[in-house]
Amino acid sequence: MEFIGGIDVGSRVTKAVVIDKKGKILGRGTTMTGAYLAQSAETALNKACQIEGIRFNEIEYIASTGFGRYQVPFRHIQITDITSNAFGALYIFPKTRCIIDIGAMNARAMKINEEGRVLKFRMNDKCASGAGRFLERVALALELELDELGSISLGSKNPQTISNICAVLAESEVINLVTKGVDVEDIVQGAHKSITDRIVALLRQVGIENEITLTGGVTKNVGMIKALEEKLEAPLNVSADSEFAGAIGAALLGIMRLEKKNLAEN
Amino acid sequence: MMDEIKFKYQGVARTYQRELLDNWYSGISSAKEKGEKVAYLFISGNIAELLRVFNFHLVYPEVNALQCGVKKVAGDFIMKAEDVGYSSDVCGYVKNDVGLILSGNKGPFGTLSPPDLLVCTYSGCMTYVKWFEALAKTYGAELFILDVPYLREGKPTKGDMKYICSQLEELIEVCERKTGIQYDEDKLKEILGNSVKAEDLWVDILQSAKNEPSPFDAFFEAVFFMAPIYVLRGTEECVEYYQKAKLEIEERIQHKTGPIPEEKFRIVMEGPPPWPHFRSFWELFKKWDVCVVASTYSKVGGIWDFGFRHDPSRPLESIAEYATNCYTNYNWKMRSEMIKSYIDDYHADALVIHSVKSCRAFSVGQADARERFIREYNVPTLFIESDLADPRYFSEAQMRNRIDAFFESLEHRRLVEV
Amino acid sequence: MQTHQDGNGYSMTFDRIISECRRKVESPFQEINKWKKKSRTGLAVGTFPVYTPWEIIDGCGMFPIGIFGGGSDIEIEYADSLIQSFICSIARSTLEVGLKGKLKDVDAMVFPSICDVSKNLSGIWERNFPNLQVEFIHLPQNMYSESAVDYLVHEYKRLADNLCTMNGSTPKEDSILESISVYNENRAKLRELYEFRSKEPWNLSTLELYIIIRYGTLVPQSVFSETLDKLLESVLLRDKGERDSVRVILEGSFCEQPPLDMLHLLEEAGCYIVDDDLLVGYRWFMEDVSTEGSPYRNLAEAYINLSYPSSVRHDGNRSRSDHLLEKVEKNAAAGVLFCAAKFCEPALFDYVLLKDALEKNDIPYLSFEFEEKMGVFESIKTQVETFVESILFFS
Amino acid sequence: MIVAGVDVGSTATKSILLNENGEIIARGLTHTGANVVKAAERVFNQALKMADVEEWDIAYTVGTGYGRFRVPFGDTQITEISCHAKGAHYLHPGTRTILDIGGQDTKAIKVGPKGEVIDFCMNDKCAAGTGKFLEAAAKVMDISLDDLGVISLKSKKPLRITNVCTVFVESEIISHLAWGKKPEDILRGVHNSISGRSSSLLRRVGLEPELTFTGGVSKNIGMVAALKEKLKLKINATEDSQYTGAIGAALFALERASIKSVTTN
Ligand SMILES: Nc1ncnc2c1ncn2[C@@H]1O[C@H](COP(=O)(O)OP(=O)(O)O)[C@@H](O)[C@H]1O
Ligand SMILES: Nc1ncnc2c1ncn2[C@@H]1O[C@H](COP(=O)(O)OP(=O)(O)O)[C@@H](O)[C@H]1O
Ligand code: SF4
Ligand code: SF4
Ligand code: SF4
Repeated sequence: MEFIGGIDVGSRVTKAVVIDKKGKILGRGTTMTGAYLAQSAETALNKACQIEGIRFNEIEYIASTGFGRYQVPFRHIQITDITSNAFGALYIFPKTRCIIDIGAMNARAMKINEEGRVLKFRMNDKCASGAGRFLERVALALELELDELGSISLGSKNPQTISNICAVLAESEVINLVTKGVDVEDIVQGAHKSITDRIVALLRQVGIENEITLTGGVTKNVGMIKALEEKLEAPLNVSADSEFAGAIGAALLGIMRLEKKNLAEN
Repeated sequence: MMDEIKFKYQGVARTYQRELLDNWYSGISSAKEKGEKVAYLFISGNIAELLRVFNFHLVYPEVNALQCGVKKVAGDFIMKAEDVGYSSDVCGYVKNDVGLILSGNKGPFGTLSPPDLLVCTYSGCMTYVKWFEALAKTYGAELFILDVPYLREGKPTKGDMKYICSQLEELIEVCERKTGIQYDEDKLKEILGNSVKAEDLWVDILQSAKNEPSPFDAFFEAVFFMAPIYVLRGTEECVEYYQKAKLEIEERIQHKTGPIPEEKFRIVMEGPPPWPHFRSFWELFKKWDVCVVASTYSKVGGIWDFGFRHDPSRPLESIAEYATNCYTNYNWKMRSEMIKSYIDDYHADALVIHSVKSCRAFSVGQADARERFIREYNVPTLFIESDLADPRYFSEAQMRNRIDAFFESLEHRRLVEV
Repeated sequence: MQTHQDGNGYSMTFDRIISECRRKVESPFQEINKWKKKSRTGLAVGTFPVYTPWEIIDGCGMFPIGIFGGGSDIEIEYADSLIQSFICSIARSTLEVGLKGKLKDVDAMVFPSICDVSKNLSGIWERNFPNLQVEFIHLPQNMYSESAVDYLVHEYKRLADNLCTMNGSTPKEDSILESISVYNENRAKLRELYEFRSKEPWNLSTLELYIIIRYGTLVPQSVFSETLDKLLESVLLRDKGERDSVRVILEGSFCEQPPLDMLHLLEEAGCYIVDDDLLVGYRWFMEDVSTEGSPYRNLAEAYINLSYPSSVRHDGNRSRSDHLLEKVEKNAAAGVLFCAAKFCEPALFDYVLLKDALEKNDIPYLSFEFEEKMGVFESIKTQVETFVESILFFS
Repeated sequence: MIVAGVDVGSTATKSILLNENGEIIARGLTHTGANVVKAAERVFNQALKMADVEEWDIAYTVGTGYGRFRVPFGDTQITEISCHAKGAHYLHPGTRTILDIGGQDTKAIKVGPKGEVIDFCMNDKCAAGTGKFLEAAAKVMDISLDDLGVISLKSKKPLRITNVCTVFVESEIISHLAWGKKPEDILRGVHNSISGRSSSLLRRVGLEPELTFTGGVSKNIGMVAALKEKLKLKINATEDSQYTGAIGAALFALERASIKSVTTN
């Protein structure tokens, strides 16, 4: 049995999955993205392999995605995060037509058809203000852990708007608010709302359709999910695999390429 | 109690202005039902008089946009326009208008009737053309571009005048076709007669700011005072309005007072206001007892204080000349000379340039002008940036910091110089 | 000379010419003095895009040179203080070129009325370069008016007269007519290259084609004509092999020059650009301009009737989107890359109209923005790759 | 008589005490952190302790910096622009131009012979080109702020850093590291990028010697060197540069206090 690997080298976390040729997920692995992307990719894939005791050389085809996709020397193909996240999301939620992907630096909104083809997409490319890093910065300024951010924000009754668009400068605004005596949960929720506004704007530009799936690291943040759902007035698809959507999509697209290749060879 | 007797006309100009605009808007709202014709046009170099001959209701999308700004609904409209593909970097007025249309053309001023004719005077900006191209597509309405050459040589050339006049003649045919009303030159002359009266009065008001203290804020108040001369010019109400407004101003002069009674600094303002934050913006200046004694924004529609008047004896020609004679159709040499003359004639202490992202017609050249005024003319100049329509580009804290620092330094310099 | 890597001497010639042209394009303002001395009047006239009438300048015996920003090797140091950050970079960078003294050999500068930036830029130039003659021409926006041609004839004459005051000469209609015919010839050759590229995009890349056209804005037309002949001959012998790419139209970069690396990247990412609007200003007539009668009138009529549509010209909104759709069909393109200069309002406004037309016709498109000074293309690359994947993986 | 100046910056809060001769008798410095008021109190107390005086000994206090309105004990508030001008004039009387790079903003100020502000420019709403930008670089490379400048000076082949966004620059640095580029070359690139932005800000107000470099980033010798190279100009930067705003504020306090004492006597 041969396997296919999908690696998503994100700016913060590298995620990998191993699947079989039927598309069944056999293992998942993550690691913090270090300075040496190739190494991070290998580590993540190794972790994914370990789950079912697969050996690295049993992997027939490797597809990389994410910002470091070109820095994976052992890849067979690289695919952009947009294509692969969309495809991965469709695999997890077959009825999804819109996808929001929020990583540390980038946020993207996509619209796909039933095949998983990306029809339209928008991304923030000029400024990091609408992405996960914004939340990380807020957490830092408030001396909170990333994990608690979401649950804290849920406690807010009176969210405070954060007007600064800069992910970096928002930090001092947050500090300002603290001194004004604004409750921490209100600030945190304000920060979530601020990102939500930016992301929903991206989504509206591609056109909102049911169902909407959220992918990327922020899926681990309940506050973000809630804020998005409120703004969109619609439920969001989220699963434990959402974080791996990019890696899964890459692996599945890898199968497609592999089949094409084999077809061509035969 | 004393004040009430002393100030018989206090607030007249503002109240009457509101009343006039309300009436005007309700005319626009009901036009469609009544089967009356509606023309959309722009403020800069507008040819309202000619359209009035054909009894058009006149709609100025720029005025709608600024109303949305002041009423704080612009942000939502702008976002709606960005959803359908407008870039975050283009003129907010257009996006505001597109958002308004997408929301059923319902603004804080009521519902607007759709246009039968779009008249785009290309004396403002390139954006005008793009704006009405979009409206023409949305409404399927006829678009007439009245091309007005930029004053590249300081005044219109003979060729320019011929070109504009013959376009006006072509426009007359379009209007006749649209309305079934025959062009009537006598009627036009009569309308122009009204324009001249209002223009004379308006200039008197503008120039009253030469008094110290100035009875009138030529920016923060002027933006309201100027509305009738742009949207109702040629009507009798418009003349009446400026008569009343002038009484109010004269009364202030008589009592040696004005919007800033303890006037400490007199400034010239260049650039449009940040509409969504108009009040707080004014407060930042009031705090320092600053009065704006002349502004360029109050000349966006037309410039009369250097002598131009409509002329009933040469109707089309004077309309053509007027079309060229608005601030954004001036080249930068003319603009700087104009600002410089304001600084001198109105005894201003400083120049404040408010640069807005939305409007390249205004803002390209402002940074250069800043340098020119500081270095060549030695006029203290403050340069601040935000937007005229998009509330997202205004940061009060930053604005305050700059304005405070600037007037602090003016104060300090006065001390040092003594 | 003797070693032919691919056993194909002609193709080597082509590559060599291109690399020479590229050198010129990358440092565009070095030979102004040399070329202007060879002109009849010894004067050089800088031109800002888009529809500046080169034939008139050339016909007045002056050397017209395209000043479209600073190219890749100029760092912005001075212009920032004169132009705010939210204005397109060509304005800033063109000014920087001047402030850095690189245009000391230029005697006049002509700005056309393409947009608010260009309009007001002329005033900034007047102040900052008092020794330079600054001309502004207002091109008509009302193409339907009976008097538009007459007006433009006046405007062109005014330009010619004003330019000639620099050396006290008078414009000669004959020599302008001659220039028109030279430009006609070169434009015809460019059209041939465009047709070739549409047929065999793998044998002529957009980067190469762009370099060729841009080169033509930097040298005298006689020099350009020879270069074009050689290129036309040698390009036919190229044989580069077709790749698995998507045929697209590039739209929106009609004024500011995109970074050369970006043009390269677009094709690297899997696109064949089969038509574009790069430098439309230089090749702005769809047919030859008449060389009989009054040159001003011929040029004016051509501007009104024969210009390639672009966002800085009001033709009624229908024709611009129709023109794009025609381009897509004629070139059998699978999609459109809408690539505008950041902050370029004419292009960004048009995007909305064009995109609606594309959507109605089910033509995939992608939109992104560029700046002259951008150095990282990661995000553009990701977007273009995604676009290509969305077509390649799923077809 | 003793007066105080407190500069509540977005990143660091500074205080200065002056005696009636305008001599600095104490300094205080702290991280601004989450509580602006506390930070102001902290530096104020630091300075009191250093000078060995009590709060009631202070005749007048001027608050400046972005948090100036929150300094509870300040008698009055003055913008940091005026204060930097005054402070720089005090430290280097020949100053005509000031470059202030703080944690979150950068300003260029042109001053007259008496320390009066003639013109100023600031960056806007973006952390590009500020101390934060350097901090971000330091953080991803795991280098302390103090070493940043020193290391950058070793560079022989500076890289070109193209991202201006403080967040995106992190990934640019990571990818440079991944390609095996030398830390010093990356850092020098980062410094050059800031000096480029600063010099364009300086040109906006018109750069005239002497140039005084103030704000926390002026402690970074790499930054001083990068600026020198870019501007080809001597640059005033001293130990007290970070305190310039606080010094200016204290000088204003001294003026006000003298007026006050004249009117009350
Ligand atoms: N445990 C967590 N709890 C809450 N939010 C998280 C958590 N982990 C990551 N995030 C959020 O997700 C973002 C990173 O997402 P990720 O998709 O891993 O980024 P990338 O793909 O760019 O590496 C962070 O910026 C953060 O906002
Ligand atoms: N020893 C140092 N070496 C290099 N940079 C420093 C040092 N100390 C402080 N800084 C920089 O100075 C900045 C703070 O400057 P400061 O002018 O005090 O800030 P602000 O007034 O804006 O709060 C910090 O962001 C940091 O980058
Ligand atoms: S505003 Fe902040 S997040 Fe945006 S580009 Fe600037 S530094 Fe980056
Ligand atoms: S660009 Fe300026 S003048 Fe033109 S519509 Fe917009 S705000 Fe008005
Ligand atoms: S790039 Fe666009 S905005 Fe800039 S000068 Fe050219 S046409 Fe005008």
